[in-house]
Order: sequence, then C-alpha cells, then structure tokens
Amino acid sequence: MNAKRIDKLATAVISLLVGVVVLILLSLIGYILVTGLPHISWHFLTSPSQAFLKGGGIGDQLFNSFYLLVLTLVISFPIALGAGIYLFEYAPKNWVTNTIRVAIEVLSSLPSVVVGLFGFLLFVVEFKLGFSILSGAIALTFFNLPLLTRSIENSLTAVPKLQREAGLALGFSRWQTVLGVIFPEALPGILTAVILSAGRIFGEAAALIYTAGQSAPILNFANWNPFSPTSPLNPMRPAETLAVHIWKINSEGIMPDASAVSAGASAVLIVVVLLFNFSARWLGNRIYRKITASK
Amino acid sequence: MDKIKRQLTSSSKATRQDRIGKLVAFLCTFLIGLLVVSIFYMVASRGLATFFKDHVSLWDFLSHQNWNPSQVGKDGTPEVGALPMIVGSFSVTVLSAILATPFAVSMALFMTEIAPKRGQKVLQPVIELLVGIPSVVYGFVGLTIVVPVVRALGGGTGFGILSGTLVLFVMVLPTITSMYVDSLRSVPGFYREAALALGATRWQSIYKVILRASVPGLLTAIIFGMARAFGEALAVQMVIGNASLLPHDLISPASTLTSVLTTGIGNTVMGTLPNNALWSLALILLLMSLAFNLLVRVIGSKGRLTK
Amino acid sequence: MKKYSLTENYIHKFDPNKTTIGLSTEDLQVFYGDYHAMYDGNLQFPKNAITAMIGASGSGKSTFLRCLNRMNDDIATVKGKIVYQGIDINAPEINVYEMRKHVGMVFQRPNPFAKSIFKNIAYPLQKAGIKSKVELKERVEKSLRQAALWEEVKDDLNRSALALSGGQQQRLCIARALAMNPDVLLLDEPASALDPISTGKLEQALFELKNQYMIIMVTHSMQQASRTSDYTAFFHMGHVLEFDRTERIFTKPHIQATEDYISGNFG
Amino acid sequence: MKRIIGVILAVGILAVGLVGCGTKKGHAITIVGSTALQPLVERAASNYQLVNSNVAITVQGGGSGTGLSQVQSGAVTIGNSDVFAEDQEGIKAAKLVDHKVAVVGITPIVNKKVTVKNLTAKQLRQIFTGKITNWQQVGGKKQKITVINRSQGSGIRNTFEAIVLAGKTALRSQEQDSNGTVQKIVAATPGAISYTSFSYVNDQVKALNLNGVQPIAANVMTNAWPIWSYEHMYTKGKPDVQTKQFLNYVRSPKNQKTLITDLGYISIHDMKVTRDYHGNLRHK
Repeated sequence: MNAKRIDKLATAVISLLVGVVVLILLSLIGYILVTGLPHISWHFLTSPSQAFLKGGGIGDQLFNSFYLLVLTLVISFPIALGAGIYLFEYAPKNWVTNTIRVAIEVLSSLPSVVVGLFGFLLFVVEFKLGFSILSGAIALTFFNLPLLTRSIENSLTAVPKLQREAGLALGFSRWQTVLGVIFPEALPGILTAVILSAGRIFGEAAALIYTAGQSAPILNFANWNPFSPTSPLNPMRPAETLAVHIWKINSEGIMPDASAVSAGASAVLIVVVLLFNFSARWLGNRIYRKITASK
Repeated sequence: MDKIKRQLTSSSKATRQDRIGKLVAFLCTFLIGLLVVSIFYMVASRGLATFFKDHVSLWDFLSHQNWNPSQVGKDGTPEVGALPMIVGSFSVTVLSAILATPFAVSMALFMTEIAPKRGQKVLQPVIELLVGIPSVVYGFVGLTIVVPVVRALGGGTGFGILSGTLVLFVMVLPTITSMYVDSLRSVPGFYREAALALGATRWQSIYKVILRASVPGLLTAIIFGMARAFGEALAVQMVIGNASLLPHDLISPASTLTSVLTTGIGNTVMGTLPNNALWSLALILLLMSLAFNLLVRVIGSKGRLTK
Repeated sequence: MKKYSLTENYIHKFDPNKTTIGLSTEDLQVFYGDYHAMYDGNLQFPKNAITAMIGASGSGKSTFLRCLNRMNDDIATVKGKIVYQGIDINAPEINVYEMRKHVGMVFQRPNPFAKSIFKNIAYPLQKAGIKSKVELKERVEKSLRQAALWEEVKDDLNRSALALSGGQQQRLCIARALAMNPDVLLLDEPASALDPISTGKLEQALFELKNQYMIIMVTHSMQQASRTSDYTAFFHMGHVLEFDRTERIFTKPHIQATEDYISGNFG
Repeated sequence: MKRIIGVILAVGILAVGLVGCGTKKGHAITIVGSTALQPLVERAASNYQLVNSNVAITVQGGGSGTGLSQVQSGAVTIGNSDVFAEDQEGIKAAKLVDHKVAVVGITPIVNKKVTVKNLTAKQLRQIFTGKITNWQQVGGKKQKITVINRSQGSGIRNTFEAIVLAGKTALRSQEQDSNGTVQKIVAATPGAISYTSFSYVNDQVKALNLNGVQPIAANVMTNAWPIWSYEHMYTKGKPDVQTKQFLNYVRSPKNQKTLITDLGYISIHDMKVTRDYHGNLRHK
C-alpha cells in the first residue's frame, strides 16, 4: 500500500470514529428529548411536585436549581477570580505554588459525594446551617472552584504577554494591568468557562443530597421576604433541585407517573444545559467581536 | 529634583492598590488550599480510624475479598476486604480510558489537523454538551439502554463492568479530547509545514511528527480522563450492579469504591467501624486522585525535558 | 564564528559640561538563573538624542534595553545601577510604576489594547489621574499628532485599535507611550514587524520627537540606525564593545568586531 | 468593569448577611433519616404546618444510619429510621425514645415472566442463600435465578434477613439501595428476584405469595404475612412540647387512616400484633 492510500484510509478511519461520537451524542440527546418532551407542559414546569399522586410538576425544583446556581456563582466566581489572578500574576514559581496547583487539581477530581459529605459535616452539622440552599451553594462552590479557577487562569494566560507588557510599560501596577488590560480581553473565555461550569452545577446531584437536602417545602411565590421560611428567596430553607429530584424519583418515587416525571425532568435539564452551552458560545463570540471590532 | 526623587521612592495609589489586590488574590488561593487540606484531614482522620482505632490491618483491607463491615469474619476480625471494589474501580477506569482513547485521538486530530475550521465548529459543542449532560442522566440512560443491550449481547444480567465501562467511556471522552486538543495545538506549526514540505502525506506528518511530539500531552489527557472516571459515582452506581464480588468477567455484577461509598454512607453511624471503613474507601479515592495528578506532573516535566 | 576579544572595547565618554546625560548605567549585569546574559554595561545616554543599539541576535541589546525601565524584574536578576535624574532607579525601594511613567517603552510587536483608538491613549491617562474630558481629548490629539498618526485616524477615534494596520498600530503604541509625558522613550525594534512605507513614517515621527525626548532604540537594521540615530552602541555576547557617534561607528569604527558587523563580514 | 465587580461584591456581602440574620424564627423541628419514611413525614409535616404556622419543620433523607447518628448527637430533633435503634451499631438506644409511626410490609418481587407464584419460606431462604439457583427447582421454567439484594446495613435488608434468612448469610450478589431502582431492575432483568416495600409493587413486577399467603395489608396486621417492619421516629430523650404535638399528629388515628394508607403503609392502630427488636411477637 502506498503512502497516499494509507493517508486516505487513515482519514476515513478518523472520520468514522468522529462520526460515531457525534452519533452517540445525537442519539443520547435525541433519546432524552423524545422520551421526555411529550411530558413537558406549562403545568409540568410550574406546578409543585407530588409525592404519591399523578400529575406532579417540577416548578419548585426548577426554581431551586436556578436560585442555587446563582448563589453558587455569586460565592464562587469572586474567589475563583482572585485565585486565578494570583496564580497567573503573583504566584512565585516555587514548591508552594506547585503544591497549591496540585491541590486544586485534586479537588477537581474529587468524587462529588465526598465533597457533599464534607459539606454536610462542616456546614450542615458543625456550623448549624442545616439542610439549606446556602449549605448546598457552599458545597457546590467547593466543587466548582477548582475548575473555574483553572479556566480563569487559562483564559488570562491566553491573552498575549505583549498586552501585559504594554500595561506595565505605561506605569500600571500589576493589579491594574491584570484588571484593566488582561481581564477585559480574557472576558469571552472567562464567560464561556463560567457558563459551562453553570451547566455542571445545574446537573450536579451527589454533592447536594447531603447539603441542600432532598425535600422541597411548598413555596409561596407571592412571598419575596427572604427571611420567611416559605419564601422562595430564603437561603436557609432546604431545597431539592431538579437533578436531585430526578435521582430521588428514580430511586424512591412512588407516584404512579414516576417514570414520566423523571423523563420529563431529564429533558428539561438537558434543554437548560443546551441553552447554557449555546448562550455561552453566542455571548463569547459577541463580546470577542465587540472588543476586537472585527466583522 | 527632590520632587522626582520623592515621587520615585514613595508608594503611590498604584502600589497600594497592587498590595491590596495581591493580598486579596492570595487569600482566595489560600482559601482553596485550606479547603483541600480540611477535606483531606476529614477524610484521612476518619479513614485512618479503621486501621488505628478498629485495628484492621492495612494488608487485610487491601487484599481480602469479603466486604461486610458490620459482621465479624471467621478469623475474628471485621470483614472489610476492599479488594473487589479496588479491582472494580480500576477495571472500569482503565477499560473506559482504553476504549475512549482512539475516539478522543480521532476527535482531536479531526479538530486540529483534518478539518480545523469545520471540525472545531461542530465538535467543540459536541464535547461541551457531553460534559454538560449530568451524571444522573447518564445513569438513567445507562440503566434503560446500555444495560439491556449488554444483557442481550453478552448475557447475564447486563449489570457489570462492561456496562460501567460503556457509560464511563462517554463521560471521559470529552475530558481526554479537549485536553489532547490543547496539546496538539501547542505543537508548533513549523513541524507540520516541515513534514509536508518534505513530501510527506498528511497522515505521515500526523503519525510520524505530530503524534510523537504530543505523546506527553496525550498521556496527561488520558490520566485526567482516568481521574474523572475513578471519581464518578452516580452513573456508575446505577449500572455496575453493586455486588462486592471480585469480578471474574465483564458482564457479572461488580462494584466500585464510589458505588459502595454512596450506597452505604447513609446506612451507617458516624464513628462506627462500618462508617470508618467507608471513609477508608474515600481515602483511597483521594489518594488515587493525588497519584493521578502527581503522575501528570511527572509526565509533564519529562515531556518538557525531551523537547 | 570568529572569536573577538570581549575585553577590548571603546566607550565614548561625554564631557559633562558640554552634554547633558539623561540616563546612564553603571556595571549593569543581568542573570537568567545561572546564565550570565549581560556583563558590565557602562553607558551614558545624552538628552535630546536618539541612541541606537545594534548587534547580532542574542547579543544582549534587548535585555539591556528592557532593564532600563525594569521590565526584566520578573524573569531575571539585574545588578548594578541605572541612574536617572541622579537617582538609582534599579534600587529595590524604587516605585517602579511611577518610574515607568518617566521611562516609557514601545515593543517589537505592536500591542494596542483591545479598546478603541481613543481609549487606548485615554485609559492610561485616566489611570494616571487625569479626569477632565477636555484635557483627555487634548492629550490624545497631541500624542497622535506627535506619532504622525492623527491625520489617518482623526475621523474614527472610536474604532477598535485592532482594526488598524500594523504600522498604524505601532504608531498608536508610540502615541500611547508619549501621552504619559515620559522623559525617556525605549523602543525595542519598533519597525521589525512593519513594511518599508510604515517604517519610513515611523522614522520620520521619531526624528521629530527627539527634540523633546530622549530615545533609546534597539534595531536590527543597520540603515535604520545610521539614518535615524545620533549615537550607536554595538553589543556582542553580552558586552558593549563600542559606543560612539553614529557617523563615527559607521565610517571608522574603533573595533574590528564592529567593523565586521557593519560591513556584513561578521561571524 | 468596576461597577460589575461592585455589584458582585454587594450581592456576596448580602448573602453573607443573610446567613447571619437567617436563623429561623418560631419553633424549628429538623427531621433527618430513612429515605423510605421521608415522603410520609414530609407530607405530614406540610399538612401539619397548614394548621400550625408557628412551627417550621424540615424533613430530609440521608438514610437510617444518618438519622440515628444525627439525633443521637443532637444535631437534629427527630431521626427517622427503618430499624430499631438497638439494631444499629454505634447507637446508644437507651438514650433515644422510639415513636413508631407506621408499619411497612415487605414482599419478594420477581420479573413478570417468572411463572412461579408462590414460594415457601424455606425456598425463599434457599434462593437468597444461593442453595437454589434455578426457577426449575421451585416449579418454574428452566431459567437462572438472578438475586438482587438490598444494600448492606439498610433497614429493609436487616428486616428481610432477620425474618427470612434465620441467621444464615445471604449469598454475595448484586445490591441496590433503593426501592425504585430495584423495581426497575427486576422489571427489566429476566429471572430476577428481589424485595421491596408493598407500595413499590406495580404492574411491571410480580409479588410472590409466601407459604400461600398474599402480601396484602390485612395479612400483615395479623402477622400472617411475617415480613414487615416498623417505621420509627426517634427523639433524643423525651420530646419537647412542640415536637410531641407533631408526633402525636403523625400517630393520630385521622392521619393514620388517610395519609399513611394512601402512601402504602399500614397504620399502627390496625396492627393486631406487636413486635420488639428481638423479634418477639405479642398479640394485642
């Protein structure tokens, strides 16, 4: 066989394997949507869940997922940004920094159930935050921090070194250079990372079972006082998220339409994750275009 | 003259800002470090209690096959043999990485060498979506599709290492692919151009030049994929069968460290041997994750030396 | 490669009564880890003049230049003194951020911020404490004129700087540096990424600037050095072998290595 | 830019502030434990709060072990458990007060294609200890038996083993930790056998008779169907007034008649027998 034919063959094999992966993804998403979409209705999306009757919805769970997501990002983004900037700009190249990097990597590959149990022991029990959105958000922060820190650092590093020098040569301090020059240019990358991590937070269940809890007390959406126990905004109330709900009805659900609810909820989850992904791409491109002013 | 001297030697708003910024940034990093240390401390203190407080021998823990912590075995010590779980975890991890690697390499080559523009546009979202699908959903799909298919093809109950491998394969694929893409991109362009200018076909340039130059990157990517597979809990737990048996084939029920940990932790009481034994499993997970990361570092530094 | 003596050198010394020295170095040495990259740099740079620094790649001229406003602090150890206005600006207690406002720098590759043309110049000014809109506008226009870019961009100052051509971007970077009102302007091969026409415009701009600024420039182009500079320093393997008036260097150098380098018989 | 960072910081501070002020007003009861009992208590709690709005009740799962250890340590008010505290290692049962709130019946279930309808207690034991491995041996088709056990340490497994296995050790087999998963797996796996609470028996799986007795609530009440257990709500020492009121509400005949039976449990008031943690039966 000559080189040209091998080249063609290799290209064909590669394309075939790529095709298989794309097919797997399409059929995965297709399967979830096909089994789930028929169960989705306005009623399903807005009404509270039922423990043992037909016709329960996922309204509270959906709200909880979003609320938890926002709280988690509010807590984790500033910390990850700080850590990302430190590692990018200030960290001396020595064993301490190396150890911190290893620690962050280890944290990112930690099973989320361990993170959840840690959150349970420390925040739910020790700090007496109870099963609450706040405990859940903190646990998810642990889970989210390493990935977010790494992507922020990567996005900062991806900005050409010349930009950093430009800032410094103009008499900017390192802090001003990072915040005023490098950060805006890294923003598309950082935003993409944040939104993708949002997708992961949205789908996380294991870390929440022991922290945010697995029951959703009935919410009163007319009550926006964050201190009232039935208010949706109260961060101290327990909250079952969508992913936890799916896990729960698959394991202990006794409502007659458990499988339909589970399929519908999975489809909603996937649709939201899809939305996150596409908006990340769209927003990233838009900002990139805006700052580079290229057409 | 003196004015300039004063200006140049005294601190300004910029330096003060810089000092505060550095401090804040350091505190953030320190917080993460503290977090890791405290998780480590908690897992280690409970996990080591099995050996120091309950006097289980480490060797028995790692080599015995009977896992039944609430019962005392024939030899008078509690039955806490973690070997089946350790073997199970390693099997699914290694197998899924082996299975995923050719696919990941193809994906990465397609995105960087064969069709950089189109490939990037189509495959990047594919990768991100695969990452974005929650593990609960993977488990759910595994239970309703993978397990019956494996049962129909391989016999048995369908639960087992093979099903676990197939589910994990899809879950680690994006990790390996995206990391390998990064390392392919860092192969300098002139390598390619040089090979092509010498009359090599695209495949020859990929095979002889690019793949070789990116071996450390590929290894790193695979190890990160394995780290992810090792720690995955919910999805695997739903398809592997959770039988604490030493797996003797791919289609009989087995268990992993994570699956035993997740199912058992709620049924045991803090501070008792069955609970500590589960924390020992968590400790193994943690140490493995550390080992994977150190391995990546070793490969990384070796790779730099040969460049 | 021919071996040249590294100890034989000719450094022109100025008469302090006739020439004002803007910046000088005393025993400047640079180490990258264990590697000794720059030995005993002892140079004096006169005010209101352009000094060119020439030499082969790796001769230490860029390293030397970057030391002058402490851009090497993160990556190298720099020993010796850099004297500016009677102050050693290489001393640890120096506020480098303030110092860099006096000693500006433009790099080899244009590096405008990903902001509008106006913002590229106005943003550093704002950071330096200038708040008045009117003043900002004036300073932006003035510096763009100085860099000979005003006529080309005055109608679309709000366009992204990244949309400019390479030559325009580089002049914008010069304008940005000038807007800070530095005394000294360091240029690291400013024309290496530019086409001949842009280079011509750039050199023209530099020529007009030297009345107000002291310019130190690294260049690979012999013609550029001879066309634009008043003084030239020749670097070789981390040593300054020769420093004198440019005409002298290009007509009758004191050192064999310099002559070989200029005539192309080097190495 | 600065504004964005400012907003983020402000929201962060607000969140921290909420932690400080978020401590609950009124009386709070936290209930943690058995996932099997969770839906019942959750529903009872929300009904109860409709009338008693000054009490805030939080109900969570986490497993019987978690429930017992958390109530023992005083971290929660009530620990839900499927097992007697005496049976749980590491729990000092004497310090806890048991409130039995319901009875749950447990039945063996098999895949629908299994033709066997009835097993004797001995046969069932032999299947779960691995002595019988084919449905043919108990009068069914020639088909391998796939045993799916429940997680070690779970309440349902403890009950099942205590009553069915009579001290013998179960064979090592697949284990699942939840009723729902077991039901799905048995429905999908040919020749599979496992056991769940009554309420998880649906048209996807088949419940077996034991010694000719049907797995229905009426038979549990007389102990004709012997595989059943209590659902416990433990308090540390005597409960305070508010907690006691809630427990009384859960145990009230009205609640027992409606909610408990709706959810597929059996009311404690309907039981004609009682059982202690040694397994000793007493007729009422």
